[in-house]
Amino acid sequence: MTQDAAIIAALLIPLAGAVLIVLSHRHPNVRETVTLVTGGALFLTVASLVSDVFAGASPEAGGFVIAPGLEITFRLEPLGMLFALVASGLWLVNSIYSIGYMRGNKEHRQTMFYACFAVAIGATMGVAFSANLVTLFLFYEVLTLSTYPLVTHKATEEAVRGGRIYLMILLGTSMVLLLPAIIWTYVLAGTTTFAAGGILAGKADGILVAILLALFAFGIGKAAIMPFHRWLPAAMVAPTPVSAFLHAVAVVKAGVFSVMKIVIYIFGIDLLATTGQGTWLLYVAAATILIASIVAMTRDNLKARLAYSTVSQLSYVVLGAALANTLGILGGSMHIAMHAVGKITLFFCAGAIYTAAHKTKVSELAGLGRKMPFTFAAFAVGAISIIGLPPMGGTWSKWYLALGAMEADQFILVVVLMISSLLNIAYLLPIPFRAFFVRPGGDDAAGGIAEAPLACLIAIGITATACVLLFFFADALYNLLQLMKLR
Amino acid sequence: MAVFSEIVSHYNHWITIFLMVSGLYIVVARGNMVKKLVGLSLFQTSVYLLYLSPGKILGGTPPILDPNFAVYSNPLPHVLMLTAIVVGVATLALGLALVVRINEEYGTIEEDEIFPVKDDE
Amino acid sequence: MTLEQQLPALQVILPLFGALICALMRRGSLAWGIALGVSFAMPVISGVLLAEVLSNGPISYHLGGWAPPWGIEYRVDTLGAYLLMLISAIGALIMPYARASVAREISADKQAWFYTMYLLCLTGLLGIAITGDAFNIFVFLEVSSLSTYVLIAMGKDRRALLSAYQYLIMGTIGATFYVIGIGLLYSVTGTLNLVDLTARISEIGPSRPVLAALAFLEVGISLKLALFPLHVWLPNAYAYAPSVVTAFLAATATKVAVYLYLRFLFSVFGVSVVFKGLPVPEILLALSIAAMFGASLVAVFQDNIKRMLAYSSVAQIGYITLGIGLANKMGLTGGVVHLINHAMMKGALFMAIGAVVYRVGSARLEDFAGIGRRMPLTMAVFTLGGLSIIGTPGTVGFVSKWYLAVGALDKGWWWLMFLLVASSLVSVVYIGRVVEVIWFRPLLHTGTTVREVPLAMLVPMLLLATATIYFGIDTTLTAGIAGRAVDMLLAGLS
Amino acid sequence: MKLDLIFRITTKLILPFILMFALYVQFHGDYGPGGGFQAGVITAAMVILYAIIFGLPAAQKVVPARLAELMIPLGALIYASVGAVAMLLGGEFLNYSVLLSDGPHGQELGILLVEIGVLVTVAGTMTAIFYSFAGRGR
Repeated sequence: MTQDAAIIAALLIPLAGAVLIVLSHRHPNVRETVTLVTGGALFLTVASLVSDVFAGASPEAGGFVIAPGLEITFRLEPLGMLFALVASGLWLVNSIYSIGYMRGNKEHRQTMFYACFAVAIGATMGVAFSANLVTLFLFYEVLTLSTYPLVTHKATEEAVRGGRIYLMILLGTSMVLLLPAIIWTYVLAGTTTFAAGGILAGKADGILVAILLALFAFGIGKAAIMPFHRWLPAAMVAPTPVSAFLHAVAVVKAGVFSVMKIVIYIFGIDLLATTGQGTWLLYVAAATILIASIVAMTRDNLKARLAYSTVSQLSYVVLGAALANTLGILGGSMHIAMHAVGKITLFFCAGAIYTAAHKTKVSELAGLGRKMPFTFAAFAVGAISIIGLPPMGGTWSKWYLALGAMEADQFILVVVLMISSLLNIAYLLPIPFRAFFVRPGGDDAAGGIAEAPLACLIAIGITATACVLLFFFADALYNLLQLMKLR
Repeated sequence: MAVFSEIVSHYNHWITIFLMVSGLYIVVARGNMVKKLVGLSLFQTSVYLLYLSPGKILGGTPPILDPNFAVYSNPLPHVLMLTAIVVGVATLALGLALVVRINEEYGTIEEDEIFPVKDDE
Repeated sequence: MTLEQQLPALQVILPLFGALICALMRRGSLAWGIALGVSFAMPVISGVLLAEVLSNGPISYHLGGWAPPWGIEYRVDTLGAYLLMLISAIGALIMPYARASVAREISADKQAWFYTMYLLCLTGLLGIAITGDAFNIFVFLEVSSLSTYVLIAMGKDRRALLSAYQYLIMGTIGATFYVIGIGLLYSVTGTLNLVDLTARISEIGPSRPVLAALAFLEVGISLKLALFPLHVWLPNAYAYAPSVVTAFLAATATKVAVYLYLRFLFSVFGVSVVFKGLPVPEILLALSIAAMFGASLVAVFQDNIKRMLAYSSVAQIGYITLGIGLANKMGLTGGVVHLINHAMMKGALFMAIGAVVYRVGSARLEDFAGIGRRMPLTMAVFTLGGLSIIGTPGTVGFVSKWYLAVGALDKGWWWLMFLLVASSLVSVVYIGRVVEVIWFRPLLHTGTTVREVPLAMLVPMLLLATATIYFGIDTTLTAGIAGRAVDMLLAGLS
Repeated sequence: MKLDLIFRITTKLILPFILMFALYVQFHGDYGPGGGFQAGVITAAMVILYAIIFGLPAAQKVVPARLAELMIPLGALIYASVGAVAMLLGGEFLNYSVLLSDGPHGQELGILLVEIGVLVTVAGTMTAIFYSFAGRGR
């Protein structure tokens, strides 16, 4: 397969999968097989491109003009490659997990669920491969819309309300802030194509840079910078595989990936560094990191706690982008992968707990570790990775972020990162601790609780292992990201 | 004085404007549906005058070729207004037909009696 | 003359003949057959005309053999052909859909009359787009309007009568204003031919009678166009008319009025008179923005979905007039392309609603509860149309919005761009409200009669919905032609 | 009623003259003021007068409502067909010159035919309007 054909294939495979899933709606086994085959094929297709990227190629596809400035083009570059690899890999794992979860909980309307999932991963690939802002925006919106039915999957009053917040914040920010920013960029620069060193350099300066950056940063609601983070906790009503998809695989990652990409290829780190118009974003990100961590501590609902943890972690990536130096970008980009693997493990565990024990609150977990040792061990692994302690992958991204902050002479941010790690410990580690070492209350007859379905456990095992592996093989990520043309 | 003669010499336009405005006024101010239609007709009638009066040329005759005459009135406005009259008649007929049907359904043709009637959606 | 040379006349005469023959029929199904045949022939003719105009320039047809400017001229140029294509395509899509829907909503003895009126309306709309004579436009305007009043009055609800009456009063005032404007122009220039008028007005310049004529014409056409705040007739008319009529009118009638607007503002009066003599762009911009927000906000609070979409139409017309008010290449292209884009999406939406009315017998929001499970395809059409209204990328709505926003920024009006995107946020609310109800509420009507509509109704809807996606990605046929029409309109702007 | 008698007799007497006048207006349209519109209205007036004096049922026996309704499209169809024939003969729509080998005479013939169409439609329309209003609300 040639490179550009592989790019197109990566977009079409999920779509074809979605169609096949709908067609096979009467046969659940066939349908699930289609999902898995789609996932496998997608991952292989994406993986086949890795060697080309390492060889320094940046294959292009598309080039379809809708209107002046509206162009659909795809181009592969290292950051997009990383994102596509992480998303497609985790989606495969997530599909395995979904099958266990959905069957274990006997959810309804599973066909629509799997079909929307396939469309959403296709859109994620589109975001990852986009060569210009317009393509990015197109798939960004498709991602929002295709995940909306997933969020409201339960069709209860609460789910619909959550979906409403989800849709209004994501669509609202993207339409009112992101789209004008794109149009403005187009009118200023005459193009929206991502280019090394940025396209706005020399076209915009002074306060206009800050305004555009604000439009982009807040317009990408998926990056969940405060105050546009409300959709993440609201989306917690969704089934756990969806939450995993939102928090780890695709949606939030598409958000921070877009921020990263816009900072690097639209503004250019030099423009931000020399004008200093991006500094405010550092503080907003830092504030989001701290506030979200503190809020997470107050949440008893396990998924809500994880949601606020995500809000906080996403701002690490934004922080890395806003630092606008090589190390910051490296750390932030790496954190996309590290956080994805860590957070998906945590969500898988939360889902497994729900499937096996129907418990959603942290305070109810006491003693469960004895019944579900594997799940909680994996939880601990994921938590340590999120906190950023060796020997888990999360260590490296935080390390580079801290270095980047030092290089930018922002020592206060180093302190923020340290405090945040402490807060992470405070809200994550008590969960496995309580499960393993606290005796359950006398009346809590936890009899009959066993580990979750096998499909779930396999998925959890894979991601937990990945957390560890990423610590030892982080140099692969490092090498890949070194290929990024920042200037 | 000049202003006065200016005003008087355009008397045809003043009549047109008077008819136009009074027609519109009736449409707006009356609640009776038939009266509204009468106002509408009056309004349309003013247009006929607007077209026809400039079409008359002083000393002109009907535009049928005749070696005895050299100046003819402009026939085109008449043709146009014939069409407009037909359109007006059609509109009036349709309007009245609607009013008849409304009267059958609601039992009244007064707007302020009909609009308070709330149909269940 | 060859058949091809006769096409401009045939475009108008065929539906006229169809209407007359339908009037002789007593059986509704026979009349439907005639209307179907005529409606299918229309896009073929306008397609040939469009191709001809695009390659060889404007076509002129001298009615009765009388040369312009004395005789009536049928003149097809890029903009006119574009509009002809729009109207005839919508007509052809509506007709297969119409049979079942009309049979459900209109009593058997009136069906032949229904198709007569429909074809007359089609005649009028096509005639407006094709004729090059100002007074002839009035005649066609009234042909289409009078038949529209009748079509609306055929609605089942007794409020249809009131809406038709209301529309009749407003529409007649609008048309009369139009004739007054034409009369003033005629008394100043002595011609009714549009091309001739253009030449003579540019000689006269912005004198007082010309400006008065402009004002009368503008108000008159605005009434037909339902420009905010002259839109009060539209919501009721759309809400209580038979479903087929609503779909047809929403997609075509106001578009024709917009065409008149473009024709008079840009080619007859010319940019120099319009933009220097009167504050037309400023007024248009202000009213458009008011429409975009005002009508959208009202739409949010409607319980009848047809009415909701009608208010949405008023708002969408605001986008079109916004493009006219911007009067630069990108903005005007956005307005013109939104003509056809809006026709596609509103056509699809109203047809989907009509399908529900066909099965459930109501267009109230609560009757839509959970209906997505019984009529998934129909509701998918509705959802796609809704996404297009919102302006999601990948749909036609986005293309229009992009052009308009770039047009606004080209003028340096960044605030206008923000207003534009903010107003589409309001549409998220009213579309989202319906989408939630149809997909996520428990099913209200559990009877077995609630299922997908017959194929003849379904296929046109699906075609339109597909078109909203297709033309959102490949815009050579929509924005491409619109761009050429705009070049023609803006030729006078230095 | 005695007065009624006078009305009836007078009406019967003048009906033919009304029709005659209508036809005069119709055919004199070539040379002076007149034409199908006026003639049609006068013809309809004849029917309406008859209906007023002798009652609607009697009038509808002479001119059935269905006939009046048919006359409306029929007249228009005559008009349009003349135009279509002109098209078939190679001219533009409604170009009467091609109807006969001699242009001006073709014009004359065309206008005559067209005016007949107008007469039929207008007479039909006016009668139909009268019928539908008079037939209601009793």
